[in-house]
Amino acid sequence: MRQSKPQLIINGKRIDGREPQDLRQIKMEVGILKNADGSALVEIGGTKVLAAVYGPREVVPRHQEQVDRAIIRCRYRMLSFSTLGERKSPAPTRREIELSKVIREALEPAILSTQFPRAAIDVFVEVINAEGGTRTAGITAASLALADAGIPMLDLVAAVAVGKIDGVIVLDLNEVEDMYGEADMPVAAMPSLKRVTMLQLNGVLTPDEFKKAFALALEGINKIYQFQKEVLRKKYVEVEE
Amino acid sequence: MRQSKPQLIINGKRIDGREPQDLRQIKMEVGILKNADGSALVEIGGTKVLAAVYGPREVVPRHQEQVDRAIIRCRYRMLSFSTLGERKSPAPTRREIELSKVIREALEPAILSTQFPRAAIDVFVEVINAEGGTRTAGITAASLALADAGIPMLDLVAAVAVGKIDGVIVLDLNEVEDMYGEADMPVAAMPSLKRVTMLQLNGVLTPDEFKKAFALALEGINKIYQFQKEVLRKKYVEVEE
Amino acid sequence: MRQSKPQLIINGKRIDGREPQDLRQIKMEVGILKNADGSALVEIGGTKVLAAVYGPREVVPRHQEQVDRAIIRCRYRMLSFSTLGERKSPAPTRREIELSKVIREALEPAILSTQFPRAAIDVFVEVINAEGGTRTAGITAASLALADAGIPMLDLVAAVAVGKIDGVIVLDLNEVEDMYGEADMPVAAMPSLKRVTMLQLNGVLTPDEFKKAFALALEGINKIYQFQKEVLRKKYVEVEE
Amino acid sequence: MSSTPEIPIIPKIKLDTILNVVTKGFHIDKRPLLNYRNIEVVKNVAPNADSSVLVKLGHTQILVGIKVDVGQPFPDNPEEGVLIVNAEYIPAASPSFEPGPPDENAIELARVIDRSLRESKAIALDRLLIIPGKKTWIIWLDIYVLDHDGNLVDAAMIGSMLALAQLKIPYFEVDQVTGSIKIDKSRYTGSLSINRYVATVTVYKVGDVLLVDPTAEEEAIASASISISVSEEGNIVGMQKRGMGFFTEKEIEQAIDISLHKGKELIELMKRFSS
Amino acid sequence: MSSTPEIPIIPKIKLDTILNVVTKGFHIDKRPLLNYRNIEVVKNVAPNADSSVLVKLGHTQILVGIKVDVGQPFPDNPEEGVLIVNAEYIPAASPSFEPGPPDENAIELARVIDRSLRESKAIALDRLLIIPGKKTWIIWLDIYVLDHDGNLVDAAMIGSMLALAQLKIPYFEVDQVTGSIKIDKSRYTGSLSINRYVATVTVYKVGDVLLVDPTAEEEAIASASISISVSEEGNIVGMQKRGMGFFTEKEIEQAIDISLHKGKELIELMKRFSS
Amino acid sequence: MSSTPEIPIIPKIKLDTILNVVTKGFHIDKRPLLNYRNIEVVKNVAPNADSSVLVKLGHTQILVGIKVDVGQPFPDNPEEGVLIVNAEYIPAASPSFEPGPPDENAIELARVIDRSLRESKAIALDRLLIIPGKKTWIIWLDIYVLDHDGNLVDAAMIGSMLALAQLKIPYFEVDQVTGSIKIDKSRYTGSLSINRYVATVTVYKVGDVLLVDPTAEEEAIASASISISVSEEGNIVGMQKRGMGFFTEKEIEQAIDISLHKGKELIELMKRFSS
Repeated sequence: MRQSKPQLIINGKRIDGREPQDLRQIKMEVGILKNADGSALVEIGGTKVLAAVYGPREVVPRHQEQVDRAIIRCRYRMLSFSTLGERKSPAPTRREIELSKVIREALEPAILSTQFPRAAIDVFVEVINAEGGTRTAGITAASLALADAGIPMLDLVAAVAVGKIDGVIVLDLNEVEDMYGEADMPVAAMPSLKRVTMLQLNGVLTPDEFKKAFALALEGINKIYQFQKEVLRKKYVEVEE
Repeated sequence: MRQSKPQLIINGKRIDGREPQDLRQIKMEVGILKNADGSALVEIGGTKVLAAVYGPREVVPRHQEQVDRAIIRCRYRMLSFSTLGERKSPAPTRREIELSKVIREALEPAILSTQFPRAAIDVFVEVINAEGGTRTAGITAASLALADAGIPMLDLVAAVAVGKIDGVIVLDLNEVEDMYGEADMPVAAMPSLKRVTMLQLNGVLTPDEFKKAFALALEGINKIYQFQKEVLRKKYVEVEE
Repeated sequence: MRQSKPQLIINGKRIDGREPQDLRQIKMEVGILKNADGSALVEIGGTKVLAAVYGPREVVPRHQEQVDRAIIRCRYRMLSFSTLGERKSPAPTRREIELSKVIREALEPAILSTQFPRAAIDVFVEVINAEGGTRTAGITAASLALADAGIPMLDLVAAVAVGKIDGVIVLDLNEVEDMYGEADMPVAAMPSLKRVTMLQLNGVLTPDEFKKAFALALEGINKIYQFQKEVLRKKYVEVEE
Repeated sequence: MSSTPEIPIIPKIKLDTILNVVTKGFHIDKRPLLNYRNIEVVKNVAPNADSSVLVKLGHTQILVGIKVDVGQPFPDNPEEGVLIVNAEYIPAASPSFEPGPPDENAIELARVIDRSLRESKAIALDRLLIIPGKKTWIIWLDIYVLDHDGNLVDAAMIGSMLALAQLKIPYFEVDQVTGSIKIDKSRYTGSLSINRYVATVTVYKVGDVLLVDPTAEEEAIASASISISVSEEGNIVGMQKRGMGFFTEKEIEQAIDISLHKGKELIELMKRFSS
Repeated sequence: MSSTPEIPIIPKIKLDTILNVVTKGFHIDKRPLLNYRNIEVVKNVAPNADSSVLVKLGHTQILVGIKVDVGQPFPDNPEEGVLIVNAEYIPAASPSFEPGPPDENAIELARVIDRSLRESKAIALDRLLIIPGKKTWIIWLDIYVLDHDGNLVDAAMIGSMLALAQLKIPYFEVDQVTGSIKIDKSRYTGSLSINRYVATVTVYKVGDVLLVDPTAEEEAIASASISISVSEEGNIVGMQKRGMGFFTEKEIEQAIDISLHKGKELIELMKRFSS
Repeated sequence: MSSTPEIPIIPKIKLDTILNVVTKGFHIDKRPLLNYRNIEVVKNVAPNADSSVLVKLGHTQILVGIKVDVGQPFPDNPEEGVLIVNAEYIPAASPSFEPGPPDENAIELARVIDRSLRESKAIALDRLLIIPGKKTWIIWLDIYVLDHDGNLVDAAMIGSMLALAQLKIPYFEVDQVTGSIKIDKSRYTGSLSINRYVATVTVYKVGDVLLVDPTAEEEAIASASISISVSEEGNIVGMQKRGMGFFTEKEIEQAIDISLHKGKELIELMKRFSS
C-alpha cells in the first residue's frame, strides 16, 4: 500500500543526503562475462544493472536480416527478485516491452550499423536490483558492453534521469524520489557530439523548469561519460600490460 | 444476468416493429479506408461491421503459399467495446476462431483464386457494434471489400440470418431475438448462381420449418444483394465522373 | 486433500496383493492405429499408455534438421481425464515438458538415427489412464511403436520403476505406492546390451538400498523386455501368415 | 487468421478412380454411398475418467472422456448446469496434425457438437444445478481424435452421446453452514438424465454426388460437407456447412433428407450400445 | 526483443521529392510544415460502448471506445479510480500491420497516452472511487488504429480526450448489506469530470527540418520524433522521443516551443468538438 | 515437443585434444578429473531480494534470489509451506541461449533442484506454515544462469542451498479478527530452518571416462551425465540421468561412489560459506 508522501527535501538536502545536483555513487565494470562478446555491470546507488552484447552475428531467423545494415535487438528485463514488494512474474510486462524499444532507440544513433550488413547485434539488459534509474543505468551499461564487444560507435551513450521533487529540480532520482516526486525525466545523449538519443518525461514541468532540468541532465550525463571512459581506459591498459 | 424471456411477437409484429419477413435498415459504404486495397462498412440495424481486404499480395511466411492458387486468409474479430455488457478481452475467443473459418469458407467459392498462384488475399472483418447478425453482415461487407479491391469473383456473396421466435419464422434477427429465440440460422449465398456457401443452424427446427426458413433466407439474401450491387454501381459511377 | 498415509505393506504383501518383486499385470498391443507409421498400447495394472511414431519423415520447420542424423522429437502428454481428481488442463505442464525430454533421452541411445540424415522421427506418448508408472510404460510403448514403424534400433528399450515403501524395496509402484512411498526410481535400459538409458530418483535411498533397488529394476526390465519381444514376434508371425 | 488449408496432393489417377467409383454409387470400400462403415464401441477405457468411450468408425478412432466437477453456473444462465466441450486432434492421429493447442478444425468440431447437444436439450442441464445461481456440476467433455480416417464429426457425436449416457453423477453433500460441497466419487447420486438422443450426419459432396461416412481419402476430395444434427423426434437441431465448396439449394434439401433418415439409424444404434 | 524495424524502401526519386518540398517549408500536400491536416470527429460510432469517437486526421482514422466496469482499485493506489489504456494497430490499417497481440509500437502509443492523461490529472480519477480501497469504476479505454496515414499519437490523444469528455458514468446502487454494486447502464450518475484538456503534439525531424502531422510517406523518412503532451495551462505533461535518430539540444528546445503553440490550437479544437 | 538438440560443431582436432587429455586423467585446464574448479560466492548481490547469492564455479556464474510471500498451501499438502523453484538461462549467458520462457533444459534443472531439496527435507517446509491449511509462507527461489561454462546443476544447487541458508523470514502479525496477515519486511521473525545440507554432483561421461565439473567445451562432448544429489548423512536424495548417451551398470555404480565422495566436500564448503 502506498504510504503517504514523505518530505523529499529537508534543509535543501535530499533524503539520502545529496545536494540537488549530485549523482549517487557509481561503480562500473566491463568484461565480466566469459561468453558474451561484451559485458558490463553498472551500479548507481542501490541500482544494479548487467548488460551483455553478442554480435555482430548471424541473424536467426534469417528473414529479419537487412541488406544494408546490422539490426540491433534489445531486451530490457527485471529479474524476478530485483524490485521491492512481490516477486515479479517472468512474463514480459508492457513496461519492459516499451523500455526495450526506448533503450534500443537510445543506442541506435551511436552504433555504426551499416558496417555489418545482414548481421545482428544483440543487447541484453538485466536489472539485478532496482532502486530508481534502471533504464538509464541500462543504457549506460549497454553502451559499455557494446564498446567491450568492439562494436564501432560514433560515441558512447550515457544516460541519467532528472526530476522535480518538492518543487526542486534534482539529478539522478532514487526509488523514493521517483515514486513521490512530481516529475521524472530520463535523458540519454552522445556527450561529445551533443546529440540527444532518449528523452522521456513522466510528470509535469513548466517550460522553464524543463529548461533547467534538461541542462542539469546534460551535466550529469557528462559526468557519467567520464566514468565510462575511465573504466574503458583502465580495462584497455590492463589488457595492454 | 439473463432476464426472463420477453415476448418477441406482439400482434404479429416484432419488438422493433418489423413484420416477420422484414430486414432491418441497411447502410453500405465502400472504399472507406485509404491503405486497404478494398474496404466496406455495412450497417444493418444497430450492427456495424467493417471489412478490409489486402491482396493479391505476397505470402508471408512463404511456406504457406500454394502453387496453384491464392490462399484466402480471414480474421473475424469483435472490438473490445462492440458488445453489450463487459469489455471483451482482445484474445481471440473460440467463437471468433470458428467464425473466421466460417466466413472464409463462405467467400472461398466466389473468389477466382486460381488466377493468383502463390499469392494471399487477406480479409479482415472488424465488428464495431454488435446487435445481432455480425457474421452475416461481415460476409456481406467482406464481399463488397473484395469487389472494391478488384478481386475477380464469380458473384458477390450476400448473407443474412433467419430464425424462429415465439414459433414464427422471421428474417434478420436482432440481438434480443437471437438471444431469446428458438432458432438462429445464418445463410450465405451467391445469389445469381443460387449457390449456398454458408449454412449454420443454432436451435431447433422441424423439417417443414427449415424449408420455410431457408426460402425466407434466400429472399432476404436477394434483397441484400440488390443493395450491394447498388452501392458498387454508385461508387463506380462516382469514380467514372 | 491428501489422506493420511495408509499402510503399504501388510504381512509382507502390498496393497494390491503383490509380493515386493512382482510386476503388475501387463498387456501390450502393437499396430493399433492406421495412420501412424508405428503404434503400441501398453497397459500395466491400471496404467494405460498409447504411443505412436511417425518417421523417418521430412523435418518441418526445415532449419531444425541435422545433416548427419535424424532428429528425434518426443511429446509425453496426459489426456485431460487420465488422472484421478480434477480435469487436467491441456496446456503442457512443467512435468510433461521434463518427461518428454527424459523419454526422448531414454530412446535416443537405441535408435540408429545416423541412418536417416535430415529426417525426423516423431514419438507421441499419450497417457490414457494414469495409475503409476506412466513414464516407464510410455518408454516401453514408444520402443514398441518404433519397432512397429520399422525404425532400426540397437535394442528395444524397456522401463519400469522400483521404489521403497514402508522400508521395503519393491518393483513397479502403483499410484498409491508412488504417492505415499519413500522413494520412486524409474529406470530404462536396453536389456540385451545392459545399457541404462534412463535413471531418476525421487526420494531418499541409502547407498545399499540403491544397489538393491537398481538390481531389482534391471530384473523387472528383463521381464518387460520378454513381453515386448513376444508381442512383436506374434505380430510378425500374424503378418507373415 | 483462418487460412485456406493445404490440400493433400492426390495423384490424378487415384482421384479419377475414386470419382469413378463414387459416381457409380459406391464408396471405394464397396459400401453403398449412404451406408456407414462398421461402428465399434468400447466403454470405460479410461477408468480415472467419470465416463469414457472409445468409438471406432472404420479405422477412425475417437476417445471421449468426461470429468465432472463442482463450480459456478454461467452468470448469464444461473439456472442451468455447465457443459464444456473440447476437442483435440492428437498428432498421432494423422501425419498432417501437429502438436499444439486445438486449431480451427478442432474448435469447430467441438462447437458443432456442443451446440447440437445444448440446443436440442439432449441432456438435462437444469438438473445438474446444486444451488441455483451458485453451485452446479460442470461437465468437461473432451474429444480426442486418435486415428483419422474420415468423418470425425459423426463419430465424435456418437462418442459424446454415449459418454454422457454412461455418466454417473458422484455422491455429494452440501454443508448447510458453509455452503461448501463435499464430493465422494466412490458413490453415485445417479445417472445424468438424457432427455433425448441426437445424432450428427455429415453429408459430403464429391463431384456432384452426395454421400455419408467417407474415408479420409474420399473426404480429401470432397468440395464441401454439411453436418446436420437430428434428434430422435426427427427435428433438425444443428447444422454447419464446411469446406471450400458450395451446395445448391436442391442439394441442401437432399442432405436434410439423408440426415433425417441416417440419423434415425445412428440413434437406434446408440441406444443399443447404451443399454 | 525490440528489433530495428524494416524501413519501407522508398524509391530514391520519391525520397528526394519529399525532402525537397519539406526543405522549402511545405508538406507534400502543400500545407505549411507546422499545420495540421483537416480534423473530423464522429461521436457515438459504437453505441454499445459507454463512449466512442472516430477521429479522422487527414486519411488517418482512429476509433476510440470506452467501457466502464466496477472493480478493485490498484493496491498501491487505493484512493483513485482505475484507467487502463490499450492500443491496437489493426491489420486493416496498413499493409505492414500484422494480426496478433499489440506490438511494441502499439504498447508505446498506449503508454504515452496513458502517462500524459495520468500525470496531468486530466481526468478526476479520485472521483471514480465508489468505496475507498475496495470498489471503483474502471475505465477501459481502447484505441484502434483503423487507417494509418501518419501521426497516430496526436490523433489517438484527440480521440482519447474526446471519448473521456463524452463518457457518462452509469447509475449504480451499493447494497448496504453485502457491499455489492448494482449497475444500471440505462441511466447515468453523471459525466466523468475532466480537470483539464491535454493535447499531444509530435514533432518529427525530416532531414534537418522539424514539422508536425506528417503523412505516412513523410513519417517513413523522418529520422526521429518527439511526442510532447501539453496541458491547457501550458505545462509540459509528458514527452517521448522515438525513432532511430537523434535531436540536438537546440532542436529539442524548438520542438518544445512548437508543441506549446500547436497544443493550444488542438486543445481549442477539442473543446469545440466536445461542446 | 522435446527435440534432439543441435550439437555445437567442434573441430575434429579440438575434440581429439580434449579426449586425449581427459583419457590421461585431466581436465583441459589441468585439474584432475574428479576435482571441481574454484568456487566463489558473493552474498546479498540483490538487496531487494529476501536473499540472494552469486555463485562462480570457474567461469560459470549463477545468480540465485529468493522472494517470500504469504499465500495458500497446496490443497494436497495443507500441512506444509510452499517452495517454488524456477530457473532461466538468460540469453546473455551463452550464444546458444535465446530469449523466451524457460526451455526444457531450464525446466529440468529447476525440477531436479526442487525434488532434491523437497525429498531430502533439506528445509523445514512444515515450519513455514502460518495458519494450517490456509496461510503459509511461499518461497520463490529463482535461478538465473548468467554465464554458462559448464556444470550448471551443481552450481545451481550450491546457490540454492546458500540462498536458503541466508533467508530470513519477515516479521508478521495475524489479524485475529479478519485472519489477514500483515508483513513487515524491515524486521525478521527468524531464519529459515535448514534441516540438512544437500549437494548435487553431476558425473559426466566423456568417451569412456567419468569426470565431474566439466567446462562448457568438455560438457559439449560428454555423451551423458547423471546428477546425483546427496545429503550430509550420505544418503542419495535425487538422481537424474541426462543426455543422449547411456551408462553401463558399472558406470552407474562408479558415479554413485564419486557423488557420495565429492558431495561431502561440497557440503563442507557450503557450510563454510554459510557461517
